[in-house]
Amino acid sequence: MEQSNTSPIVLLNGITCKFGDLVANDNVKFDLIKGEIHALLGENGAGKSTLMSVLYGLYKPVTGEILVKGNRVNLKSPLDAIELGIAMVHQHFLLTLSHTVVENIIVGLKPKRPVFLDISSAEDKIIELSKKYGLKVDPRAIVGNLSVGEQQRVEILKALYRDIDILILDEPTSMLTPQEEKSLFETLQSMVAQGLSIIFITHKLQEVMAVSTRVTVLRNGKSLGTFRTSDTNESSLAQLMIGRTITRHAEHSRAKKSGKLVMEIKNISALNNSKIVFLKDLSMELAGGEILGIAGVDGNGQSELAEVISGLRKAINGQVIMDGRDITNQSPHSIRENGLAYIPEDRMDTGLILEYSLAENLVLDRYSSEPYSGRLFLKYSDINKFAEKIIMDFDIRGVPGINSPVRSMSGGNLQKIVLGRELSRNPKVLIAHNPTRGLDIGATEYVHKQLLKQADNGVGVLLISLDLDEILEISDRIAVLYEGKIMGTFDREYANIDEIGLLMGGKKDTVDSTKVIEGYDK
Amino acid sequence: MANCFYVGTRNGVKGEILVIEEALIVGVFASGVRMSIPILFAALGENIAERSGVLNLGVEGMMLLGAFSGFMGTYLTGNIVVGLLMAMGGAAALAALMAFLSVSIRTNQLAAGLAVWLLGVGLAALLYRLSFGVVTIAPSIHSFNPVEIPFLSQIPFAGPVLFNHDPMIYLALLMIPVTHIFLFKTNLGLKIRTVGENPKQADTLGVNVYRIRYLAIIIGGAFAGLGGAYLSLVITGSFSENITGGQGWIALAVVIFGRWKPLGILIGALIFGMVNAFQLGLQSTGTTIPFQFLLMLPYLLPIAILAVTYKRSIAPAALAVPYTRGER
Amino acid sequence: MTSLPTHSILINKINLRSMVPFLTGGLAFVVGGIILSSAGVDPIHAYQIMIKGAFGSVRALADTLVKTTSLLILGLAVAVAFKCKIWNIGAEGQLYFGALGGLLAGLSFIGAVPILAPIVVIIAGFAFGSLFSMIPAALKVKLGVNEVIVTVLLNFVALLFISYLLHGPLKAPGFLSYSPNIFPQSELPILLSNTRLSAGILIAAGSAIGVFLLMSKTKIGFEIRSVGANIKAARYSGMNVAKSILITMGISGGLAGMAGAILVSGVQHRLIEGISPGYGFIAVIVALLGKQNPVGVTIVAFFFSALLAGSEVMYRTLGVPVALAQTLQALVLVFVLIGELFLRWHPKWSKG
Amino acid sequence: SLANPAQVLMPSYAQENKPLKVALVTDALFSDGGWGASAYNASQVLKEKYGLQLTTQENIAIPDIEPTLRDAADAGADIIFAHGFEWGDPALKVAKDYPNTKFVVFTGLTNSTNVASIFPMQQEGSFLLGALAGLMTKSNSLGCVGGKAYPNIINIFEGFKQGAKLVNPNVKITCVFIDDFQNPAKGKEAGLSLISTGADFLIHVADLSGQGVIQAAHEKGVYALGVVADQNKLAPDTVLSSFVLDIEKGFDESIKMVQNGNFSGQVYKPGLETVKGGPGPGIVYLASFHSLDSKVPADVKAKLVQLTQDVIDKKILVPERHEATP
Ligand SMILES: Nc1ncnc2c1ncn2[C@@H]1O[C@H](COP(=O)(O)OP(=O)(O)OP(=O)(O)O)[C@@H](O)[C@H]1O
Ligand SMILES: Nc1ncnc2c1ncn2[C@@H]1O[C@H](COP(=O)(O)OP(=O)(O)OP(=O)(O)O)[C@@H](O)[C@H]1O
Ligand SMILES: [Mg+2]
Ligand SMILES: [Mg+2]
Repeated sequence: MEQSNTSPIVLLNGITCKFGDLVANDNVKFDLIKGEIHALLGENGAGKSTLMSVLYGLYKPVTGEILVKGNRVNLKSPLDAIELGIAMVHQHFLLTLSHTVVENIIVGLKPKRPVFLDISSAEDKIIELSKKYGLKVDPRAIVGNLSVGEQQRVEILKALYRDIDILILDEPTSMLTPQEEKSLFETLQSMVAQGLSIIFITHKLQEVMAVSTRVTVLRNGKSLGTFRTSDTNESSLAQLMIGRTITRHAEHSRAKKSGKLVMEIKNISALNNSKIVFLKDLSMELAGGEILGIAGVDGNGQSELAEVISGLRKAINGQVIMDGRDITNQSPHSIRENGLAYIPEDRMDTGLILEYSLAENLVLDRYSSEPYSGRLFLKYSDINKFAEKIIMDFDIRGVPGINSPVRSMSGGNLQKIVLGRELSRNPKVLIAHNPTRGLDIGATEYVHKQLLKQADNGVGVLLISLDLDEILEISDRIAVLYEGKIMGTFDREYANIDEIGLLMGGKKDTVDSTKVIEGYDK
Repeated sequence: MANCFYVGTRNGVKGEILVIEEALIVGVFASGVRMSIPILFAALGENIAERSGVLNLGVEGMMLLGAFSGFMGTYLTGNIVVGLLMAMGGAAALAALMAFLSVSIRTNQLAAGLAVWLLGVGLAALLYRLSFGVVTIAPSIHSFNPVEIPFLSQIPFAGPVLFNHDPMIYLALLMIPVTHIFLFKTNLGLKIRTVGENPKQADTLGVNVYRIRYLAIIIGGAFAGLGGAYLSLVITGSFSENITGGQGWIALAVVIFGRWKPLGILIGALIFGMVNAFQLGLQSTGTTIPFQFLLMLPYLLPIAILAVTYKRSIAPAALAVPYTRGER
Repeated sequence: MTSLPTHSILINKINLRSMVPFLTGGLAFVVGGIILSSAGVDPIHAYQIMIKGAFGSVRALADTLVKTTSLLILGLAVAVAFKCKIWNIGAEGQLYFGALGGLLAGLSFIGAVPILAPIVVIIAGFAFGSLFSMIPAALKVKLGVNEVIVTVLLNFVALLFISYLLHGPLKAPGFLSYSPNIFPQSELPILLSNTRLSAGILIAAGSAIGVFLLMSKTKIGFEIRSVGANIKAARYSGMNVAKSILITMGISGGLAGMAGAILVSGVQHRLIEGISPGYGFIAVIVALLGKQNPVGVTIVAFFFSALLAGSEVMYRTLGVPVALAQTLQALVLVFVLIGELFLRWHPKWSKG
Repeated sequence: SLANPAQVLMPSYAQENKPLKVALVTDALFSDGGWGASAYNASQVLKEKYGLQLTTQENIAIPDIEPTLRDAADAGADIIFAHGFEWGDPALKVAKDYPNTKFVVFTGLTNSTNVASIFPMQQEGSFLLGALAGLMTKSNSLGCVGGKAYPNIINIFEGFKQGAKLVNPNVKITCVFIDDFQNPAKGKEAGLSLISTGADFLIHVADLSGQGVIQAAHEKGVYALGVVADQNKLAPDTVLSSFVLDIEKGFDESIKMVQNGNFSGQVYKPGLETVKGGPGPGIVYLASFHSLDSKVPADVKAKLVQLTQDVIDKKILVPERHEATP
């Protein structure tokens, strides 16, 4: 444990924070030294966000004191925190999609002009800040039209605009491309160089190693200590964070299987929600027993692709053939009946009904068939029996009481419910869209194992993910999606992260074309 | 009469021509403008409340209380401006109750709005009765005289339709750019819109979501009060227990129809007013279409227009969602 | 595993906390008392009359139940739609169309077959209400038009249409703008002689049970609830969302129409303008206060009917303005809503 | 039917000298400045006159008519005045269960042993107004505004048309219905609309909405005609005349019948009367011109007197039509 001589700019002392009976922070001590990047590391639910929300004035701790710049403060609302020079970029962006970048940034500021907005001088200041920190964004753009990376820049600009000294970033990298991540880290370094102090929340070890000066590890709401990053290493941090040694599963050594084609996508075009042609003449093939990873920056047609295959979005052109049958523009129900399973990108928003019990969520797709219902009535005894089985098979934990909504369950366990439902369909094709987003290491590992098991059983798995590491880790082939088109397809052994990164950015010419294999080699 | 318009055969009798005179056409349009004013006021106000994320179904009740308190104010003081201020105050007080229910207590906004509606209807009638008792001749006040705008009112057709009205109409029309600028060009307007779209963002940036919503609802109430007062102070100079006759509900529809923009709301309100005036005009020509079908027009036409033009909803994202700090 | 999850049923546990709105609702009577005194009425006396007017005699109770019949069925109608997140503010108009359907059946020769006749009348009411509700439902499903605005506007249209029929094609011969009486065989049997309490109350009770079963036990109910709780998840998991919305609206409008047919066949025996004094709007409040579940809606419908009946008798007896009764009703509503404040601010009052 | 001889000889109320219990019930508002208000005022006058024990109830919703009647009968009312034709059928039904209570339905057409109806010949009143307007119109165009197209309202307008056409065959009469009795704003727009088509006389049967009609006339400087009550006070320079229903007289006659024990369940159809409280059975009369008296030429006045007498003498028949004519 490291003791610093410099007096900290922020000191949280003995913070305890409760939600009902749950102790989210238990007597936590945390200090931030001026000019450092301090990583706050912990698994899902460790209490990281809660601790920082306390510092940002969103939650009131039960006990404990907060010192900012040496003074004891009483934060009644984020306004108090902002006035002390603290800003927070939240895990889920807090932006108004229908407003412009400027509007998002200046709302709530003490205005220079009492009544009217002063848009043009705000624009000037934003452009100036953009230049200073390398955060390029058009101040007049509508935020909803920006990519996730750009939206994050808006979030950071929102903080910087407020003349802050302390910036809190809550899991900022979860949705960025490798390149965007790199440029974020550069931005952070330049901010520190200009005198800012940064708290960086994450549960990714390599990020801790890459950017932080010091790191504090939280587990189960308790602090396990603060370390100088250079004095520690990934594996010891991981052990602290999880409380056990992790066996990061070895590179899977599956022989390349040439099963028969389970899905063919031929020249598919589709519109996005703003009625713009977003998938353009896209073709690909998927064989039984393989995992095809779709890499790409968020917003390049991933959602549209998954939705077209699953029948949630109309194709305006082209064909989807699954297991020999044309399923183009059929209803989601009949496509599922035809052998599709689908893990959607947002389990809370799409995959589950949070008000429903676990059992009800498990039969969302099959409630209307035997044995879960008769002609009119649901058969709850059979539904419950099924639930019991899935809970066992998929090791779902933390199930709340009878009839209780699943809302209170952790992200990992929620995802296991989705997996349990989808995988128990015995599908021919499985779409897994960002299946490990927001999950901790243990849960991620579990999901990967399940996907591999499916492939081993002959299912064709389409893994659409923003996490390139994940794609590289378990896919047999990798396709890169850019602006609604497949830029190239690699066999994994030829794949190279830099080349994929370039394709993800739309730079096709620079890639050595001999390594790009179009289509599947039968 | 200078102009005659051939409309068609009347009663199926060949050769009998229904002529509509210019005076009637002008009358219909001028009456359409007048009839859209109360709706316009109320809808512009409701828009501000909805922009902050609060759907206030109590517009009708607020208008009615505004109509009463405005009338009372003028009756007691003889001053119509005092009446207008009282109208705004009375309706705003009711709006404050809506704010308390929907913002502080976070009850379902539909329920809160309906409660406010019923209370406004009950209170206005009760207070009127307690003040004046049972009378054969309704007490009345002297209302505004039309203000002819020099030169403009001389323009053929457009002159009498647009520029020969009471001052409140010009105030209402002025409120369209005013509310537009308020919502889109001022600091407070930006706060209101952000609170209606993403209250959590507003909260984390130090905007007091509750206070902004209170303010927006109360401003909305004051506007509804003006709408009500227009009926009691300007059009009739007297109050009656059903003087709003459902216009508050129409104002709600107009906000949606206008897609939460002041200009769209103007168009919506004008359509209602014009269709209503048109059907009265048509009846006045002695048409034999059952009058009930003509009376349906102001309700059916907006549905038809919506069905043709409705694209994706652009309602404020947090509309009708109560906000609680710290809830995800 | 400690507890096995089963389906989440519709009934929220009734506990001490759910009594809070009743207590705060009581406060409304204190405020109402002040208003009564200022209008020169002794509030204690007024409330005695009110209670007597709602429950004090067989006839009073019967009258309360006549109102309960309408409010319960309409409350259920609105609640079913709300469960699917369809804001049906058009129960009033659907009621009138249902009343029309009931009337036509009651006037037609089928209506003359005993026993079967009232059943046909009720079914016709359901069908007409259901059919009328297809306008907002289809506009919502096909074109995405907001149903709140359409249902609100269609209320006005329905009332005008009925007005046209009663002054024109459906006017009874003679002087008055009423429809003719339905055949006596088509009338719902009266349960208590000398009162207006018809078998309609049994239909209402049956509807509550039916809605409970529908929503908690059937496949259709499961779909409706799913679409209401998370329309994206419902679509994703293969449910036919458009079909669910149409079915929901059909049931909702059908129930509202049934309430109208019961007013025709159980109470008025013909169709008149003003056959419903705004029950369709009060039903929205009943559904919301009843937390959209049949038990809650039944309780709220009964108490609201008692409030309506009692306050009407009060103003009739005391000769105070009707507006006073309306104000008192609204106050009760406001205070019940304020009661929710206590439910939120003291989450640990009981272990729920 | 056979009256109880003892009652005929010794009317019970007169004998006991205890105050008569009277209830006035209506679906209208007492504050409507016309229909409801006249009934209310009549009841107040009679309360003073006879020392009645009076209860009044207004704004009864249509479905509540029956329980309202039962409540009033239960409360021991001797006479229930039900103000409005909607009350006719429920009164018949309830009356069966309360043989000791007398029901009087104003503008009703139903009767039984203890139910009587007073159906005033309002169209005879509007006939005179029609003649007045027909004689004085300059544009030969008259307008009517109706609250709803109730048959009795259509009747009134038909009488109006008959009177106008009789004295002025070239006159054109247009009717507008606004479907609302309580909305002066709507009434005003309807009035303005008619005036813009050239009408220079407006008659309304629209209760509160009618006040808006009068206001429109006032604003545009044309004449308005009132109904049911003398509405000149609403706009002394605008309301030329009104036909007045002497509700007081109708109620008074009923009370007298009950007091004298000779109540008889009939449909009474009182018609025109020359002046208020005139000698005949009629309860419909024309209000004076008040301050506008000088505007009405003597020959017009003479013609009106003549027509009144003709109607009373049945020389002119103003039929109870049930259907509107174009
Ligand atoms: N608003 C809340 N209400 C109730 N419980 C909460 C709330 N927010 C967080 N918790 C609980 O507090 C604990 C800590 O949550 P917190 O969000 O701080 O974790 P975290 O470390 O940020 O996790 P993650 O990596 O998933 O973001 C969790 O167990 C969670 O259940
Ligand atoms: N309001 C809340 N009430 C109860 N539990 C909560 C609440 N907010 C968060 N939690 C719990 O906190 C834990 C972590 O919360 P967090 O918001 O980080 O979700 P998550 O699982 O990381 O999902 P994601 O980050 O993908 O949205 C979970 O166990 C979640 O169930
Ligand atoms: Mg977190
Ligand atoms: Mg997380």
